[in-house]
Amino acid sequence: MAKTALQFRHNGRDVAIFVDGGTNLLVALRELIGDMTPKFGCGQGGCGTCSVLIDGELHLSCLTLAETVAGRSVETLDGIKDGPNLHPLQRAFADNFAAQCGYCTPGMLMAAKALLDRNSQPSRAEVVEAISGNICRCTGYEPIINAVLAAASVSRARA
Amino acid sequence: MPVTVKTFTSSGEAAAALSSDRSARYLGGGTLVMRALNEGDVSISTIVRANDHAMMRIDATGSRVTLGAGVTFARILAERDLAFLHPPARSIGGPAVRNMGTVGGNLFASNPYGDFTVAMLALDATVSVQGGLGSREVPIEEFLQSRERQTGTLVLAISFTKPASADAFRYCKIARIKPKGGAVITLAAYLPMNGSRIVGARVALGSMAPIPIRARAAERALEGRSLDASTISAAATAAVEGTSPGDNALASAWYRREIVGVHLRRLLSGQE
Amino acid sequence: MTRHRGRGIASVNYPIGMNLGGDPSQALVHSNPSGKFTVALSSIDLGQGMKSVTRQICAETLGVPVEDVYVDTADSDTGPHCMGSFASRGTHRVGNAVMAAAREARGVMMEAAAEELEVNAADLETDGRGNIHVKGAPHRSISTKDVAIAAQFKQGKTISGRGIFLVPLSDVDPETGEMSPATCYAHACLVAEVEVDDETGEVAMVRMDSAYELGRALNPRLVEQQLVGGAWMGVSHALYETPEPYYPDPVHGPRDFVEYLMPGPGDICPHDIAVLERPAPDGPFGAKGPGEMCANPVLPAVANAIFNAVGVRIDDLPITPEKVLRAIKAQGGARPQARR
Amino acid sequence: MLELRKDIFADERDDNLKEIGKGTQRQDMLGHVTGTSPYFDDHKLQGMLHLKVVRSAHSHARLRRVDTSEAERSQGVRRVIRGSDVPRNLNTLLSLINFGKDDEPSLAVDKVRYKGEPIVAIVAESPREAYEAIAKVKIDYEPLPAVFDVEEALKPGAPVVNEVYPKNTFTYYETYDHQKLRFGDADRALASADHVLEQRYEMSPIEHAPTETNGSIAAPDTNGRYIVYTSTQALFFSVDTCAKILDVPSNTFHFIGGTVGGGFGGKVDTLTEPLCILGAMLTGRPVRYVFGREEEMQYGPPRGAERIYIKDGVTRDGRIVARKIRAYFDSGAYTRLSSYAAVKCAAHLPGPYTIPNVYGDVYCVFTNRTPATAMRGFGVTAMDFAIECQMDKLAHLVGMDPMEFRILNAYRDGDMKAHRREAKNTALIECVQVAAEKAKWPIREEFKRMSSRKDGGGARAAVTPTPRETHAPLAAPPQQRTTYDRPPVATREPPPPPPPPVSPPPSRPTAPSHGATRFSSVFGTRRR
Repeated sequence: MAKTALQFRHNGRDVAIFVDGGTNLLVALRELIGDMTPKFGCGQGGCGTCSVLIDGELHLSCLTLAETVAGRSVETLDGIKDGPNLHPLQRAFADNFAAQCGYCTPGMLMAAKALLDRNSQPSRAEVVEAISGNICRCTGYEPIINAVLAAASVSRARA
Repeated sequence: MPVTVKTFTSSGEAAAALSSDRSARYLGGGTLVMRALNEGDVSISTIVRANDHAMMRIDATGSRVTLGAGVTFARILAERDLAFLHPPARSIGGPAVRNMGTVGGNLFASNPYGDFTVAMLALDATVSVQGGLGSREVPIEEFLQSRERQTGTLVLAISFTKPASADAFRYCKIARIKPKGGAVITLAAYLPMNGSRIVGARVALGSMAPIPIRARAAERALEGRSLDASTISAAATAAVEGTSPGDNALASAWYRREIVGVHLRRLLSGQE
Repeated sequence: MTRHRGRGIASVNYPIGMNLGGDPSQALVHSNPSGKFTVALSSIDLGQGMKSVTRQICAETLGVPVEDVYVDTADSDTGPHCMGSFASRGTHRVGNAVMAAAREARGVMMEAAAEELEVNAADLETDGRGNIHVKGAPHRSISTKDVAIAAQFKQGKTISGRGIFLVPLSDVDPETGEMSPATCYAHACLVAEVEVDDETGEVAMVRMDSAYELGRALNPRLVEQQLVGGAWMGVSHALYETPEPYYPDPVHGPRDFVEYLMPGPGDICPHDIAVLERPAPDGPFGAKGPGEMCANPVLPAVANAIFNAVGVRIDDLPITPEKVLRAIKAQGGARPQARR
Repeated sequence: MLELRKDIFADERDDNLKEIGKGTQRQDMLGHVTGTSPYFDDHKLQGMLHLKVVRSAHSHARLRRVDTSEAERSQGVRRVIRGSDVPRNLNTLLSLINFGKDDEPSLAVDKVRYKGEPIVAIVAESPREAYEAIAKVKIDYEPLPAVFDVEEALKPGAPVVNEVYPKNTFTYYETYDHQKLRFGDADRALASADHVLEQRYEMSPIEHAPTETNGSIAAPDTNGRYIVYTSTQALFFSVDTCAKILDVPSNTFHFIGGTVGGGFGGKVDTLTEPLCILGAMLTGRPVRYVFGREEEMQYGPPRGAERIYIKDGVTRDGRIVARKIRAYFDSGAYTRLSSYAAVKCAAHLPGPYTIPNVYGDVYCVFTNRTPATAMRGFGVTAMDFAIECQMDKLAHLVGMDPMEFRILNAYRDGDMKAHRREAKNTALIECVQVAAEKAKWPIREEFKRMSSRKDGGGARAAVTPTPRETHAPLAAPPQQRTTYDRPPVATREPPPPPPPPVSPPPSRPTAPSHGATRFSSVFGTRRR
């Protein structure tokens, strides 16, 4: 099968892989790069567990043709820590017990990051909107909303 | 057969590739085509892409608005001149889908998707398509009626006349799930006023037929009248006329018929 | 447009475990030479917190800090048998097995400490911070780390324990249904407040107040996770979910998360919860199990609230806007009941 | 917001604990927020193949011919698996506890019994190649009449869904087509009740919808073993089920799981592991079999539907004197776990209330739909819905406050439950009282003072004489009303206190015998 060479930035690092025609970014990240943080939840665009940032914008990696990210920057949950330190959102999710099975957590965190990167002081309604493309079956969303608001208030306190 | 990806710099070449290959699909935002591939649709074996800047353009400066087919909903939401389209753009998916999904792709999204197209229908938009035989302008209603046969054509852009006032265009999507949910029904109304009278009313409905349709009886009830309680009531009563909704996972045909008038009334009286 | 508010209640109990099949679970606990403990299970954590709650049970029983315990689970080569994570059995059954294993390990640890301190093991106690000392004489102390080293390299003892908790299967009398289906019961009562749109049949949640009796909240944060998430699932079951929207006619089944309806983050409502603790005599530290029952009272409470709001009874789940609207139309309009 | 009411039942607890009762952080939280918690699909193996199944297009059909020849030649296909390749192509999950007959093939052979039933498995180099091969499998179906309604399925002449159970019901104790509960004389009590209310309730199926779909990865390991990464909720259930279906010793497998992306009961059925391991056995390569979302929603087992009829007798002052229930579990085409749920459901009757006469018949019915399985609240959720809606209607019928009505009828320590065990450690009354307080729902003083620990037992511990055989129900006296929507004028007098204790206390039922013949207590024992 003919493969296409593909280079892009993955969490700040240049990577080069060969992809089959039609390969989606989720498969490329997980199976070819070995970044298991984005998860497969539906392959339909309905659950958000595969969410990543492409050039800073929230995208669904399962619906992204891998070769369309050539030369672009892809950020996953694996890249949001600051060295050994958790990102404020990760800490807030933990402090608020905003994960149970943990499967939606990577996508939720990326959706939340996409919000806070643009809007450091979101309202509750804005948080609700920001995570609305992500399905959580365990928590009832309330702890997740609280965690995002808490992370925002931490960054506000720092600023 | 493995999937082949063909990327072109011009829309013309892309259109030619698309029309010459029955197994080819044009890749816009990916929400339809990539999903189909993920779910094992083996009828698609060629993906066609075009890096044509014209397809990414938004022209909203004049009275006529042109949206390139590749314009995403997020870009519409970022455009102040297109504030009247923010409600339909915001009603699509969640943030990620709005960053990906395009105006052109939405024309092909069947129930319970395709809400933006309902807004386009109420604006009586024109769809610019490029087929094997060159480009042409197709009224959106005509485009939708032949949508099933359009997989081989490339949509370049969609254009429409900007509403004269912010109040003249109204939109609402009735979804069970908030803030992101599939449509039970979708309503869009364009109510240009001449003095106190509505002239040229257009009402479009989603999920009230296999494709978005115009509610002509409701339009007739509005035409030439002022938007008062009795006009609204007459339009609401007429809303269901000519519709042919189906049952699906979100609601039954019966329910859609029951509520379409209620929601049209609320939309027209500013309650929704 | 008229929206009507109403309140409804429901109270329930829930059986813990699956006695009807025979219900065993096992656990192994052992220490490494630094006095850090591993719990080996084959039980599953599907988000309910199995690893975390058994870790606390083990630490409490051993008398060591929770940081000194790690739970390793679901490896069929290393984890001893467990029926599985279902029937609200995890906390109760696996918790009891871990307690038994930890008690045995603690026994060895105390013997080893006694040998080092040259006292009788019965005179020793743990301080919960990683030390073992003579009762009433805290200065005569040894760390669990030193005990572990001594046990391993000097005394030749394994600080380890095996635990099983078995609820033998219950016979069932075919004629009367006489049986012992469960070992203990959790309880709940929930009040739901809804708002019903009488023109569209749409139901919105306004708030919930509830009381859950769970034996003991081994970890209140984990209990809160279950109760908040479970109540959300209850709302979801009550108003939204079905893979067969026209049951029993098997048509128009949802294929994705747009067609399969579950409340989104914009559909949730405040939920004020009280937790009561009446310890189960056979539960680990009295615990029962909140995982399954938390959704159950929500469904009927919502149905009863809808009746209170508009006077219609919807006896078929899920309670869709269509069913509410049909019922309202059938009775000739909304009939709000006495506000309560 | 969660409040711990330590003041209630404080005398029954020792709260002097160090780790228990603390809101300690989850052991797995750091893994979750960093995306490093290892789910089954996070294992990347060299040369992994992909398994997809061909599913039935019909709800009920005979398979005249299944032609896989073109699929076998399709590019990238490494193996096509048929029913005849499965060593023991008939199983029922609870055979591991010796409950029920083997009734379900891994791959359908002669007949399909629900739409979406697996018929052929394709193992290929890529998912795409597997899908392409699926499109080349030719199946000649002879459609058969199907039955989808539980009560229709029980009628004479209904299509037989599953030949193992020709009456379309699970067989209990090799005798009955339903699970019985008999406690007292419900018909007699109904005849003397002031009001009788009979209602029908139904719950459609419910999908677990875990964010992680069902799946597994199986790979040949050293020394002839197979390593299996799995989303199972019940590790040894899956190990032993695979050992049985594949007819190898259970220690052939090394199962690894334990971190699962939500289950809620939908990952008990060992849906993917047997074929996945078989694929690895037949190709010598790692094989991955993961459900797509549509598969999970439509062909993964749901919480089964239930239809419930309740007939209650209640006195004017609000005491329920009889409850008669007929319930149907819609098991779909195969048993899975519904047979068990029916028994658990019977034991749950009549809910957390002390009712002296209870009569229950619970059926596990086969229909031509996706087999049902366990889900959070299994056997209880729908029944609680029915009972609690019924309680609300009864309260309305007798003109009582629904909270007070529940407290009045609530079971208390020492009462006899309908499954003939003494109620102990009860706390329903306190829950109602606290919920009322939280919701600012006014209840009268005497109801605030009632307690689960007071006034139970005595006459309430008696087992009412239970007729051996059912007799024709007596005609309802004319004063009975059976609607709830026009309540009589509320009687706001407090109800009489519970009956005083009588002595001597009734004899306790004998303890259950262990190791009964119908259930094997030795988990994992396989009968060959």
